[in-house]
Amino acid sequence: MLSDSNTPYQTFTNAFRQNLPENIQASVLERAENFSGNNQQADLIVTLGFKAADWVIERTVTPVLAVMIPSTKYVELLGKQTRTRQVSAIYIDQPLARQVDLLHAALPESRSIGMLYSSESPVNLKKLQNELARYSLNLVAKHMQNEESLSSDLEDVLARSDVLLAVPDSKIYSSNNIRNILMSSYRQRIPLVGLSQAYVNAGALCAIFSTPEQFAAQASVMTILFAQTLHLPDPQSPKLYTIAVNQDVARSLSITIKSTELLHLQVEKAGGAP
Amino acid sequence: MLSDSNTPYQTFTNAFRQNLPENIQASVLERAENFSGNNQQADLIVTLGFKAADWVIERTVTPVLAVMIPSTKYVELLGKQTRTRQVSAIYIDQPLARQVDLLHAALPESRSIGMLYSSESPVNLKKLQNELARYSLNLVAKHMQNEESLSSDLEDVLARSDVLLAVPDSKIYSSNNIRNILMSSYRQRIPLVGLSQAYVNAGALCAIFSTPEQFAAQASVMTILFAQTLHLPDPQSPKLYTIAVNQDVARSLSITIKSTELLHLQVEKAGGAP
Amino acid sequence: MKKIFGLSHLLFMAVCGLIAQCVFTQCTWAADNSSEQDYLQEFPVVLSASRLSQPLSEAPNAMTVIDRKMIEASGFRSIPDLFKLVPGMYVSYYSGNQAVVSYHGTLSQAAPGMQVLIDGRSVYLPPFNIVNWPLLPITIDDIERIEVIRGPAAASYGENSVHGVINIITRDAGAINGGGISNTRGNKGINDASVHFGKHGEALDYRMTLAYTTDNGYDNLSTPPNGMTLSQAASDINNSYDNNQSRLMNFRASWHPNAMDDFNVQLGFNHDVMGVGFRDSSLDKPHDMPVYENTQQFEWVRRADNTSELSLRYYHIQHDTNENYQVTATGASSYPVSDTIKSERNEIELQHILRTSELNRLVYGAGYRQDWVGVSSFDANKNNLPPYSYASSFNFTEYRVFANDEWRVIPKLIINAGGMLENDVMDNKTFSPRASLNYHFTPQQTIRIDTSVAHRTPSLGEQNANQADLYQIGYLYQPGSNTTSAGLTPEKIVSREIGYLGEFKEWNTSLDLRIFNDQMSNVIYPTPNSALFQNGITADYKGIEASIKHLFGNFSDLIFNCTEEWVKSNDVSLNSGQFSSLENGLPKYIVNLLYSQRLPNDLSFSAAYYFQTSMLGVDRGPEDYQPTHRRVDLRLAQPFNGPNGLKGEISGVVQNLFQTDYTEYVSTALFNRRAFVTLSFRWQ
Amino acid sequence: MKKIFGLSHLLFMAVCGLIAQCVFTQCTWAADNSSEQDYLQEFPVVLSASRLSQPLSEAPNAMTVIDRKMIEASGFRSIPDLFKLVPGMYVSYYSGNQAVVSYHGTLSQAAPGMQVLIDGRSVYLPPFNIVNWPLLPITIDDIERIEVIRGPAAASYGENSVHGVINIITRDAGAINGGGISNTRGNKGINDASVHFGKHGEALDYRMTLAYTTDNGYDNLSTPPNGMTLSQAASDINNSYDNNQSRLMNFRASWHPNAMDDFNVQLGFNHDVMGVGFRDSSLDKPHDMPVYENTQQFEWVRRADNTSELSLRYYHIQHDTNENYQVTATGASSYPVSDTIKSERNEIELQHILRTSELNRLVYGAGYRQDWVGVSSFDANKNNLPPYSYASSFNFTEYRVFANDEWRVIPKLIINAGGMLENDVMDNKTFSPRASLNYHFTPQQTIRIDTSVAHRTPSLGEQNANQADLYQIGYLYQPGSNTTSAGLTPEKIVSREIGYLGEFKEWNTSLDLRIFNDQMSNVIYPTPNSALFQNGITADYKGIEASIKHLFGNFSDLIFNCTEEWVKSNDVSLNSGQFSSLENGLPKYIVNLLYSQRLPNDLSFSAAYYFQTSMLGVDRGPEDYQPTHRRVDLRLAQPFNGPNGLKGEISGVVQNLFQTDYTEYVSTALFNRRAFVTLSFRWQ
Repeated sequence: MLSDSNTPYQTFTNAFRQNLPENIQASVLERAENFSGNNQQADLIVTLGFKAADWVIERTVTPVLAVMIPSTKYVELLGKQTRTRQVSAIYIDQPLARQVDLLHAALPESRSIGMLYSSESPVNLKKLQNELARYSLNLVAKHMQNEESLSSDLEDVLARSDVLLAVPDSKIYSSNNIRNILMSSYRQRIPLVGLSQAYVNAGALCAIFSTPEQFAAQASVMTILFAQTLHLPDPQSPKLYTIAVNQDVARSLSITIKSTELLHLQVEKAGGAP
Repeated sequence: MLSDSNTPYQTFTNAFRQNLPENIQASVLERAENFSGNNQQADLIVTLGFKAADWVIERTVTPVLAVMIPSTKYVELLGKQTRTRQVSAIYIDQPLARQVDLLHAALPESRSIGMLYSSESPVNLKKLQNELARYSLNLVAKHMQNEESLSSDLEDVLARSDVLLAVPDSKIYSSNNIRNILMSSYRQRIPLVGLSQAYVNAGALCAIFSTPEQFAAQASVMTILFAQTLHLPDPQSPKLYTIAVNQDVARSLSITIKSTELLHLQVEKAGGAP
Repeated sequence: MKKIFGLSHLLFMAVCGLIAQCVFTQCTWAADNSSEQDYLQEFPVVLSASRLSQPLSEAPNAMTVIDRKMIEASGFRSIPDLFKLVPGMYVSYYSGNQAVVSYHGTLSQAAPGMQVLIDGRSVYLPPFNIVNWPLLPITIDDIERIEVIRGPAAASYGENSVHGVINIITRDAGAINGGGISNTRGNKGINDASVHFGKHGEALDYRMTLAYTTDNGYDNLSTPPNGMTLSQAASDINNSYDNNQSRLMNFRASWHPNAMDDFNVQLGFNHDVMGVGFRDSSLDKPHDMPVYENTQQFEWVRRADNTSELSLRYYHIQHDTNENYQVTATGASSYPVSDTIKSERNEIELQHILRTSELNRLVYGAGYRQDWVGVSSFDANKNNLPPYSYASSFNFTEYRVFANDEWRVIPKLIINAGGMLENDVMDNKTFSPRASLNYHFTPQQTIRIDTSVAHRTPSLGEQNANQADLYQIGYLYQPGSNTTSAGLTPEKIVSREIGYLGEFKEWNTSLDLRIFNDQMSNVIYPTPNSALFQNGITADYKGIEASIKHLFGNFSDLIFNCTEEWVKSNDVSLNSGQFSSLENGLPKYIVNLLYSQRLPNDLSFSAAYYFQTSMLGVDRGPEDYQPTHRRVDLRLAQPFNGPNGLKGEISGVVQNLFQTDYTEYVSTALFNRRAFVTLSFRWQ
Repeated sequence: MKKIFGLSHLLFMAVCGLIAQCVFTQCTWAADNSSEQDYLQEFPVVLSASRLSQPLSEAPNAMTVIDRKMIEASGFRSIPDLFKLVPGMYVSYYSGNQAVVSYHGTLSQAAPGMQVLIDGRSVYLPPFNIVNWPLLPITIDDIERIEVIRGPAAASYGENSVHGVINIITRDAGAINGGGISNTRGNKGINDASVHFGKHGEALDYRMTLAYTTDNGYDNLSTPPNGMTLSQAASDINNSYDNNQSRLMNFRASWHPNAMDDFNVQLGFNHDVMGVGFRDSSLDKPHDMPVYENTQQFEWVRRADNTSELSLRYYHIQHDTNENYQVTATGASSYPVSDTIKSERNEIELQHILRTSELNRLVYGAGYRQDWVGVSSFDANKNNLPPYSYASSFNFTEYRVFANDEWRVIPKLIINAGGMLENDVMDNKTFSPRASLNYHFTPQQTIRIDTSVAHRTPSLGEQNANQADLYQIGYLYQPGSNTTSAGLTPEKIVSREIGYLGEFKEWNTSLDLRIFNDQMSNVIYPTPNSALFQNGITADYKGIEASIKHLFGNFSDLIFNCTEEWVKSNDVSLNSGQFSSLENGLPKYIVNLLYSQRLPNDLSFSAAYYFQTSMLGVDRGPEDYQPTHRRVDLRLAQPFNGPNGLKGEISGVVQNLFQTDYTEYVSTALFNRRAFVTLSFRWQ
């Protein structure tokens, strides 16, 4: 039971500590607000999430490894530092190409990829279109003006698409809206491709994402590397990832979906990772 | 419940069929004995396990993909064919290097790797020694003369090793012997590194292996490739693999083991795969 | 071990202030709007087991789904008509406001063999165990989807699902965000208006419909029916008055305060005024019969991850019918009578859907129901009129437990096994089991074999009524309190079927084929020349049904259903020719076809064709013979953008385009061509 | 969709004849010896929850594990001595064959506060609720491991674990494949011989031990003890006769017909001849007291995957003691008496270990126990001697339910909560709860906080005995049937502790530190100048214990334990100076140290040092004062290869190397230097 109520942060922290060799002494500061640059003797600061990274980067010259931050926010983060120091990151988002590889592997007969986005969505339509073009897929993107127009915008997208691709925008994909989005798309028999296990549990057909344990593994590798060389590697996308499928939804939509293992192999082979 | 009593063969068959596109027509012959080369119109025969491969290879000129056969048996298989045709395989065994990578990743402080083998064990000691040398590990290998000497041979190995590495030899690692092997090694506080989930469930510390679903994914990729090109790729080791850890055993032996994700990443990075 | 690392101290830091708060409490992540939350947020389980429709190839029964697209394409105004789109369904009308919806032809105009559920609420009601279609407090536009089970399914849907189950699922509380208004005008007095609006909020969704529908019912015969002279017709055939006017309201709200719990409320009200009586009758002259129905339903659903779904449902339905008419005492002059029927139902049901493993799903539950019926007649002086009323009110209780297990033995083999144990209103204990096997011999080809048993409890009318009166539902039911059919036991059906479902993707076609054999026994029938009912008829139904769906490109599709059915029964020997026969009461062939096409500029066109071979209702005489009939309906709809961002649509429907004026269940119900136009607007 | 593949037909084939057979049945794969089976075979769960020892840092109690390596290094011949290796344990001897093993110093020579289990079988037996160590049907070499819980643990180990639990785990049935023979010779009459052999087969493992041990017990005093003149000593101090000779056998078999089930049988038998009586007594002259113990234990364990382990255990223990001695009636001459005590125990226990999630483990169960005691005395004419016997035999039953939940809240925080509900032999209902919290603030550093409650039921002796006789266990217990201490209630302990466990890998050192406060209340004591017992003593124990393990390279290691403890009690005011006091009965410091070294040529050397400050047993007079004592033991062992592939070992042990001739619990038990040599061979 607890594993469900465990927060991803805790899971990360636990896995990360489990992974570190004993001679690396690690302190955990649970509230970034408690951090002030002066009293810390750390050789490396690992931050989890954007807020912690954002807080720390302005207050210290210690090297920082920012884990689980959106790739689109990394440059913003770099811009905030007043003095230069080593900074690196592990992005929370899967590379676009990898997401498109999954789309194609999971739903090879889909032609039109629907997407609803808002002005806050961290999505590069041009880049997405290029990735989709690899498989001759076309993008049906709709800009959601405001929350009130969600239903009509969604219906518009669904009417023209074979599949709906979620974007990391909790203005659209909030736990309040997810009910309506999933019910509407299900009504139209259009599957949703989500961004996490939570999406799949809620009713998305499938998702590609990295678990906190996977982020922790990558962060530990980078930390150990830093401990040996005192150099941080370049910011990276998640190296390990998980594919989840909701078989109940697949069956109900009469979609024959491949095993997660084959999807994994196909995504791996497509090599969408940068 | 059933998933447990499901045989690996069934699991493979189901996953394999799920993975094939609709335009590949697949028949399943559940008993290889029912196969005779004449009455089959197949373009490709996929066999599961050594017996099926062995039976078929002598009776047909259709290309054969032999899945889940030990790599040491592949040459034997090729030697049996009377007429040449395309043959390829997916080996059931993990590459030695990958196993050694796991050993090192999971138990970095181990120096002496114990191994009990019999004259039937498909193990190349020289090659294993070379792989172990990459991490300056030394091999404590003991040849078990007969089943009666198992206990004393095992005690001898355990006395000189930090970890016991299982070999795929059901003469030694039978369900009758596993009780004594695990109890003895546990008594000496020496962890066993196994070859499958079953080992880990029984009490091995960890194992690296491929699941039937993972074999099925790889077999489907090869089949689809064959359908497109009519050429079979070269025989391959498993591409996807799973690492399992028995946390209860780790705790009881006071071994701090890394997360399976980090082990995966480290094994991947070590690149032990051929 | 040597210290080989240069790192002496590592500081690890999590996002501000979250971990500490959340170690022991569950917490949502949405509160923090830092951007990784877009990936880490938790969601409720939306498409849970009860919300996901089972694909036909995995259902343990033959099933037809009528979705919104079909509903719209059909052009139908009234709910019973929709079942014309189901293979093998007989849909007819006793009068414009009294539909007969049955499977396996007719048993009586009450069509007692179908269980009808609206969102799990049974509207198959005492005292006569019929569904009073015009009284349902929903409009055709409130329906999201209808699942019709062809065959008994007591294990899943409870009692009285002898011939089949109609499972009406109304639109979700969150389905509408905004509003709409619609008006339909046509000939035959057709005038429908409706307003609907709804809103989905953070934790509360609701929607509401207010509607008014009216029509003048069926046309009246002007020429004598089959084999009658004009003079015979003049004395025997009454021209019925069957206007209908209904004012209904429904409200549905869903409150989901957290990710796990859903509280649903449904309220419904219908004030229906049915036209009853006959134009050429001196006693039962055309008059209005007002009926009030109100219903309340409360439901709590708890979805814990994807493995468990617990629901508790309570509902209450109340019917009040009042009728004033003239009656003639033997040899005396007529005097006015005021009849009242009140009936109420309370039911509570608990159901648990549990995924016990990746491969096994168990549904089990229990239900308790209480029905109350009170009927009374008064004369003008408010004196009770005992011969026409029950002696007192009746209170029945029943309860049941049920379970069904779906076991996916291997991915291509699904076994369902289950049953319902029922203690019915008459204290009969019946067990209705079901077992089925679905085998996907390829992912697109499925064979289904299933067998099931179901029971139907005798209705109050059958137990305590004078059958001579019972069949006159032209006016208010008049069960006689002085007659009791003792010793009635439940009817039983044993059903066996083999189904085939194929998807032929290359041809964009799917095929649903079914051969069945349903053996009914212990069927209740009116004892000839007596006021009583008794068990005794056995009937052996065999048939074949096919349903084909075909897509022509992206813009048009076709649904084609056809049925051939036979019955063998001992009924003729038992009823002494007093009535028609089961064999005559069954149309041998039923064919229907629905074609839809999307034309340029979003114009949509659809055409439907309904065909049914000749028959005669079991409880009807030769004057009500229904010859083979054919009917073609057309619909054309054009959406447009209205003022102020309104979305408009105008549509026109012609029913029975070729004016094949056919008669329905009784020959006084004549259906000729009618047409209507609908203008609707919706906003957000 | 276009057909883009060139493949028209694929034939897929599985290994011969396996799939078809196994669709609906479980089948093993071992039958097929094709080589991929090496990877696919199924195994039973071997290292299941009950077989895995809990790491100290996760245990809910302070725990010391004595493993085989320590047992061997200690050089001890008898089991009670082993507890000298546990921090805070007081191990002493009333005579060579009557050990006192207690924690928190002494309460009486019966040391009633410890629960002692052998493979789950309680050997803490009525009528006096003591453990008769020489009677246990096992040798020190049969022991695989001993887990000593320091503190109450009723939630896990059942009743009477007031001060702690000694959990002896004997070697598994499959631990020996082959045989061995061993002989030990030394001074003080030491002569031990044993044979053991075993075999592990496909489905059946067994092992057996036959042993004979004998020694002449402790030395006798030749000089007057503490503060006594020689003449006082001559009249008050008796020199005891404490030879011991035991012939024992044990057999253990495990039958595991399939991967899930284990059936275990243990049989034990001991014919022990204890020397009792005193050399300088004219009445109770030295004589032999024969005791027969036999025990049978049956156990069924079902391990279903890694999540569930169900065990059902039944055992039976029987004791028969016979003694003939002289007794003097008041003012008369002595006459011979024959005393008999028979006692029997039957117990059945069901336990289920269930991993409810990856993070939570629940252990729960229930037990039922029946004890029977019969005591009788006869004179030479076989007449009953009522004053010295119970009036009749006693039959007691008790039952209990218990549960403990281990919840890994997060990987570094483990919470244990549990309790036992017991209905004891006196029909007292007690609840003994426990809660603990283990926090790994790093993987190597753990803080444990725990609190628990336990109860001790008054023994039959305390209820129905004359305390004046009771304490003379120099010869057979003589409870008086004419005295009953009414209204006794269970003793209670409330224990609180804070523990710290640290692993300092850089220094190859681990530290186990503990501060505790155990509050005993309701403690039973002999009413001064009366034959009765009563509740009333309270005692507050506080202490600190440290246990350090250090490795010097790969070849030598050191274990160092030390304890300091205080007690405050009202006992002195209650016992009116009739006895010593709890404070005097507690050695303030106990230190012990075990150093082992592996020398070249597999020669192994070990040295032990035991230190204990002065004390005086609670129920002893000043003549039994134990001064601070120190003892050093040495062991040297050399394995060699014998003829015919035999593996041999010769070892020598010197106990009390420096001849610090100290006295034990009573001053007549004098321990001086002794030495013995063991030669053993084993084969396979």
